[in-house]
Amino acid sequence: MPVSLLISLLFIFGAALVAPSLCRLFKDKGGCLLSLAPFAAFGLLLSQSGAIAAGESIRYHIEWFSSLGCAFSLRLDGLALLMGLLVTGIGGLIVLYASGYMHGHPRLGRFYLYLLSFMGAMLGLVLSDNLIVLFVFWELTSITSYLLIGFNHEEKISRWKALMALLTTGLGAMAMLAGFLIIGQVSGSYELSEINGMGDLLQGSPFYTAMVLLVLGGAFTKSAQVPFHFWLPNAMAAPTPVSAYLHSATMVKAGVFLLARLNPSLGGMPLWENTLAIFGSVTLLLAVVLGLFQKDLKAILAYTTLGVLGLLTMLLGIGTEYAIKAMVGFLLGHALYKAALFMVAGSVDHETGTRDVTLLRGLRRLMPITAMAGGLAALSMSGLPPFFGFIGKELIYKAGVKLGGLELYFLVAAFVGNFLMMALALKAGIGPFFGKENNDALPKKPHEAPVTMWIGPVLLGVIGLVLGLLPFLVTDSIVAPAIGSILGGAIPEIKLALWHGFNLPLLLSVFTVAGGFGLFMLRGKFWAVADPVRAAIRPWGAEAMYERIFNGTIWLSKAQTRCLQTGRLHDYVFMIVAVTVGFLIWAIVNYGGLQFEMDWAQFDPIKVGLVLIMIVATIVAVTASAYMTVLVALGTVGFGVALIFVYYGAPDLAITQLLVETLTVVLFMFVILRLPPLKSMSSMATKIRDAILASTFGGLMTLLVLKAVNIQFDHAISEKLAAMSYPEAKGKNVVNVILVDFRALDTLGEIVVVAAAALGIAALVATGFKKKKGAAS
Amino acid sequence: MSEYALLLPILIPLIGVVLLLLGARSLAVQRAGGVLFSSLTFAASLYLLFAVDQADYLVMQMGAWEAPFGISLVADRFSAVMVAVSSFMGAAVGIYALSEIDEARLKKFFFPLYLVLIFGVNGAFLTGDLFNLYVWFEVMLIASFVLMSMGGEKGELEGGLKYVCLNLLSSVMFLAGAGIIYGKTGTLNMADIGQQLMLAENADWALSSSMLLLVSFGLKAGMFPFFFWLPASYHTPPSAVSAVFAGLLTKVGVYALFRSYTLIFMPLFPEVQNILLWLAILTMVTGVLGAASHFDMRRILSFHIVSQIGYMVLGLAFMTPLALAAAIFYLVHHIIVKTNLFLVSGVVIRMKGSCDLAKVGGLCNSAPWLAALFFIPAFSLGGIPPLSGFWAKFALVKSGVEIHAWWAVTFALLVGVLTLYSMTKIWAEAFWKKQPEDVDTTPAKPVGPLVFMVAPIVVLSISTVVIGFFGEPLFEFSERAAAQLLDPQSYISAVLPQPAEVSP
Amino acid sequence: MKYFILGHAGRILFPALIILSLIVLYRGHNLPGGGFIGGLMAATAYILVGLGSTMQAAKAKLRVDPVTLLAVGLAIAIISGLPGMLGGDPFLTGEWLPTFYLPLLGAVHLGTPLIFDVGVYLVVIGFTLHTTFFLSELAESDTEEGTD
Amino acid sequence: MEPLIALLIGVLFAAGIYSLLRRSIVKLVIGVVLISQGANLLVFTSGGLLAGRPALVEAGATVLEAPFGDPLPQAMVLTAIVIGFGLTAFLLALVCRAHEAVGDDDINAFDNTDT
Repeated sequence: MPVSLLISLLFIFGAALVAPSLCRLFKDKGGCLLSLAPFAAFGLLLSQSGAIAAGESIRYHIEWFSSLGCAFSLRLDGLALLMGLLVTGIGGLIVLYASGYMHGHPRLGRFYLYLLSFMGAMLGLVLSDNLIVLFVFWELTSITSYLLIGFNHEEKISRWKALMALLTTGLGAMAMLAGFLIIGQVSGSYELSEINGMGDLLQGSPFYTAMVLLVLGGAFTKSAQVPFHFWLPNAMAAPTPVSAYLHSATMVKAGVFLLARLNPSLGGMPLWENTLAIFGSVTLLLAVVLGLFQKDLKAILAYTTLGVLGLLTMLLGIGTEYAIKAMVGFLLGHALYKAALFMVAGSVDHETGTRDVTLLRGLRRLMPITAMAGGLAALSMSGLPPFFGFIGKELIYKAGVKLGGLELYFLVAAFVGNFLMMALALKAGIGPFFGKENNDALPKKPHEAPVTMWIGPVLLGVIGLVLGLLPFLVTDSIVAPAIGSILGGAIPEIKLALWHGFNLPLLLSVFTVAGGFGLFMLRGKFWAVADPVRAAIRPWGAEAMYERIFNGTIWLSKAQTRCLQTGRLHDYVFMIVAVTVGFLIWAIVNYGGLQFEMDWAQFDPIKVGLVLIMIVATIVAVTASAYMTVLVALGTVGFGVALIFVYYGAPDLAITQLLVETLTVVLFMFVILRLPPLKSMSSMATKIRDAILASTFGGLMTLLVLKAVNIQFDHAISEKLAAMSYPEAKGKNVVNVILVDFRALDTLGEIVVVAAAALGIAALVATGFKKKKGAAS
Repeated sequence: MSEYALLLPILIPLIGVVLLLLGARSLAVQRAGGVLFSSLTFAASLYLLFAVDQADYLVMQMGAWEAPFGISLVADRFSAVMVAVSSFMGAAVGIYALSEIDEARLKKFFFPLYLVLIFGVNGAFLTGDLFNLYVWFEVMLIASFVLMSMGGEKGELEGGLKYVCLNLLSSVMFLAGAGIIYGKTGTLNMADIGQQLMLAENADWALSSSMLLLVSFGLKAGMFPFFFWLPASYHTPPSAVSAVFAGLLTKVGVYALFRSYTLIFMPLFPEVQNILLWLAILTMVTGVLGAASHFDMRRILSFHIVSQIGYMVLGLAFMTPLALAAAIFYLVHHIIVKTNLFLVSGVVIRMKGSCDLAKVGGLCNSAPWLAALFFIPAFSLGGIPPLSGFWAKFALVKSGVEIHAWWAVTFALLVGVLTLYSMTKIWAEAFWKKQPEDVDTTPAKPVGPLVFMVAPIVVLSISTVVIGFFGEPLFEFSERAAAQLLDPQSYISAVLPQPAEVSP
Repeated sequence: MKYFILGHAGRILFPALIILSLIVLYRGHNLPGGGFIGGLMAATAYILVGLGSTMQAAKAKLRVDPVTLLAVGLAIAIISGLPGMLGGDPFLTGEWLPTFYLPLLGAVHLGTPLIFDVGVYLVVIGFTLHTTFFLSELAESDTEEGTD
Repeated sequence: MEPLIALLIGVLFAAGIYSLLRRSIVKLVIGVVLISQGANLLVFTSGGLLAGRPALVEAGATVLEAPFGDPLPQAMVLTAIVIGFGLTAFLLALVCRAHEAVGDDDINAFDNTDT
């Protein structure tokens, strides 16, 4: 039923919207109620699994921004089903968990609003069949996770870390968007189900490299691959339920999911495979090594998440059928145990008040159920039989041993990664519960967490165990279809089992377990040097790089703004006029030509004299320092203009000009005593610079006028107006007829301008000019 | 008769001006009239929008003088949608002003001047005559000058002085450019100028004068490197005034640029394409960096106007059907969102006495509804889907990718991230952070009930969301409008019915 | 002394200027003149009175608030544009009464463009005087202390 | 005659811009006045300068006989003069008021709203 995809989304977004009021009504119980929504969605998706296992896919499609090529299309296939079940299933448990963890929090309703919105976005992301819809949900996960990471927003550090996650993933998303657009342009469609069939077209395109790199920009930032890994451990600022959710099933998997999604269309080329494999393996190794030096429970888990993301990316890059099998198996296993471990860590934190693993030990007696859940999850993560994690790891080694030559590096990386990860798993999941009790050193007296907080981890831990024992429960219905989607073909026959006989992968597993356990026992050694090591590498780390870029941008913005927005009007005028001069010169030199004719015969001595007087007066007006001189000079210019109007047949203009000039002088006189004395404030050099610019501009205007009057000018319209003036408009003064009839709208606008100016002047004067005291002049 | 639809968005505010001036004494009349006439204008503008969408072009030859002898009012879809959106803002901010504009300003004829502003803006969108456009610009400018400085506060006056001087410079360049163009073509009708340049064998001689208009319009639009007046002044007057300025004034400049290069100077476009492209890019970048450097809500928002103008001009510079449609969509989105953000800043000031981010905080807890109302426009501006801003940016970037304008696309996307940064800065500081203890900001005594300020914000926020979710009709409309812009010949034949009468 | 002269000159010139402005307004359609010029002249008449004595006197002489003049002027300009619309013509279409003859004036064309010009006339007076009255306050608050 | 008027226009523009580039705020008013004069003259000139004949239909005639001064730019200039007058008056009041509010006549002191 295609519409069930939409319904499952609506369940979750609907729950998000009602969350604040529900929590106000039912207080903490609200969370339990709200968890029904994701569970319902989970059920709805699960009910479709039969069809998916049969090799079908379910597509829901409605038109949206169709002129932009964006339809709201959702599709449930194997991969979407797997991810969708994780998102909703784990999501439901997280909602439940949060109702205990956030018990009594004043902003609980808002928390659920964000969390469920995030969940909805994530579900939409995995279900979308259109690149643009996928991007929409992708950005929604970014912004909702921003709200979640910064949930404790009174802390400056929370805000900073939330911003870091947002900017990093946001930057990647922009690259990804560009990549999507290129894909869309090359393929002519944004529908994933269509694009996936066009692998050859895309890979043959000259833009292939660009689109791969851009899409990887998005995927790598989201899935925290080196060098964008730094935001992920920082995202721990979020409340623990959020971390558990973001890091297990959702946010960080989005990038890997995207890569898997596009694998059929973009994959298979060396660029794709090598980039993924190399970046993935580096991320894996870096993450597990850094993880060894962490003391914070959540930080340890965060680094293992990073490692897993690297591993998944690497497997995708290797790209063989085995590798993809391994990847899917590992993805499923990881989601289960990582969510459980985070919730356990949250419970421990919640009950003891600390997450410092050097303090936490021996809690198993006080928190037995949590301890059991932690143990189950940690063992699954360690890849010990009979847990599902073991199957995942076996698959990886199996995939690895098929490699040869230089590619063996990836097997080594996987091996190293795995045994370090096991050490970390034990450190986080087992360490706090075993050993000697240390309760006095803890900030709070611990006791068992409430049922809402242990049900989730226990359930997930048990599922990890059950699936390990009975893998056929998911093999055909969920895992195989997912693999099929990633490989872009039919659903493969696969068989997951704990026991594959004595072979190289088993040997590697044994070494892994031995190495991991050994390292776990030595954990104290790493703690001893943890702080100095972290401090030492920090300046070279990616986070420091981020800070440098961030601060650099701010610095640049300040410097730029200081340079441009100086606050000095003359700088602005200078800039504007200079650019105008540049444009004009460009236009004239390139296109206008400098030639024009001049008729020297027409010069009439009286007019020449008039113009010369006006030029002198103009210069006096700008240079004089006494108001009276300036006013006389301005008046001379004004009256001179009026005379020019008279000479050239414009009596209306001349009279208007005379009256306006007179009134201007009168108005000037009213305020003249309020004005400061005219004085020169600029240096001579500035004046010369300004004079040069101003004269250049003036010269260009002269040139433009000369060019304009030079062009053979067609007076057709004026002549027609003159001809119509009396017969049709009943007026003999053509200028006036134009003003009140032909172009009366101009005049209407103009009287509105003067009316508004009058109101404005009155308003300004009325805003409390001080009455001047003391004798004036 | 539907031609009268053209007239109403101009006539109604003007009648309002007259009546409010006559009813000067009563503040109640001023308030009621301001809201009534701005709302009526909005209704009329909707009528215009529908009429134009039916008829493709509406033309009214003022005074019944056939073009190009009189002044033509012309509306194509682009004009009509601009009128509709700006009148929408006019009505929304009119209501908002009820509770923000104090008595002193009302007595100084705030509302008549406000209506003059709407009158000027609508006139500028609807005129088909170059000199008449100049007049509309002046109407709009004088109204905005007065609205900006009428409070007489120091900041208003300082900013206002720069605003006035630089805009007068722009007006003079406009006048000079228009004069020279008249000198060369003998006509002022935009369609006629366009036709003459198209028919001319070589229209390059018009380039120099078109540069004057480019600078003039660029200055009004707030483009790099002419935008200085904007960040210097927009944050100084009351928020209602800033909001309506932010929404409308620069957009008139953008509109004029669009008109210039799709109609008046169409044949010159290839020569200026690169200039426009790089000016647009620089506008985006300098604007967004300016915003990043500031720490006051309204200053940040002011610089963002500049930055966003760059996107719109970018659409013009691309000059493909999709790019123009995207730019028109962008304009609509941006007008709504930017107005709304300034309105929100006004509520912040009302609550906290300041919108300096160093002095305010804790709004997320003390006024979560306001947080939600800020969140929508802010993250729409930041391009977060599925809000309106995302589609605007997406369409624009898509059009850039289609013509392989890689630099422009790169900068457009990077600027998007920085825009998001600025919005999160406001969000984190004003809403998330705790209210700083040691600042003394006492909110001024409120003028009217809060509901008049919040209601417009709610309406505008809903519009943003609706455009985001159901924006396809608007986008299709933008595409139709863009198609008209790319077909100046049909504009010309709509305005000049008998081209034979006009000598080439 | 100079105030005396200006005061008397203003008082004497005032009616003449007002009448002149009206003539200029009326004949502007056919000869140089019109609403702007007429309006500026009429305003000058009041300003002369104001300069001769005080602006208060000029205000008193004007009787109406300049803002009302602005409003009425704008209203007249708008209204003059409406009659054409009744006949289905666009805004601001000129409509003319049949020509008739009056003693002194001769052939009289009366039409909406003239009425429009009256609107312009009033607005220009309103603008000039409103501006002058307000700006002159700045000067007067100075000179009162200086001269008294 | 046009070259000379064109020169005058150039000088007016140059002087206006130069004034706008000064720091004393009063110079801004002077600059705006001059530059407006320049622009008006430019528009006037762009119609072509034809000496002598105003665009008035002679008594008894019904149609204007060429040559006459192009009336269209004249009407534009008239509009521009009046608009310019209004804006100049407003600017004058603004400068006055701003001078008093800021207490300085150096435009460099008017930078509080920018930085």
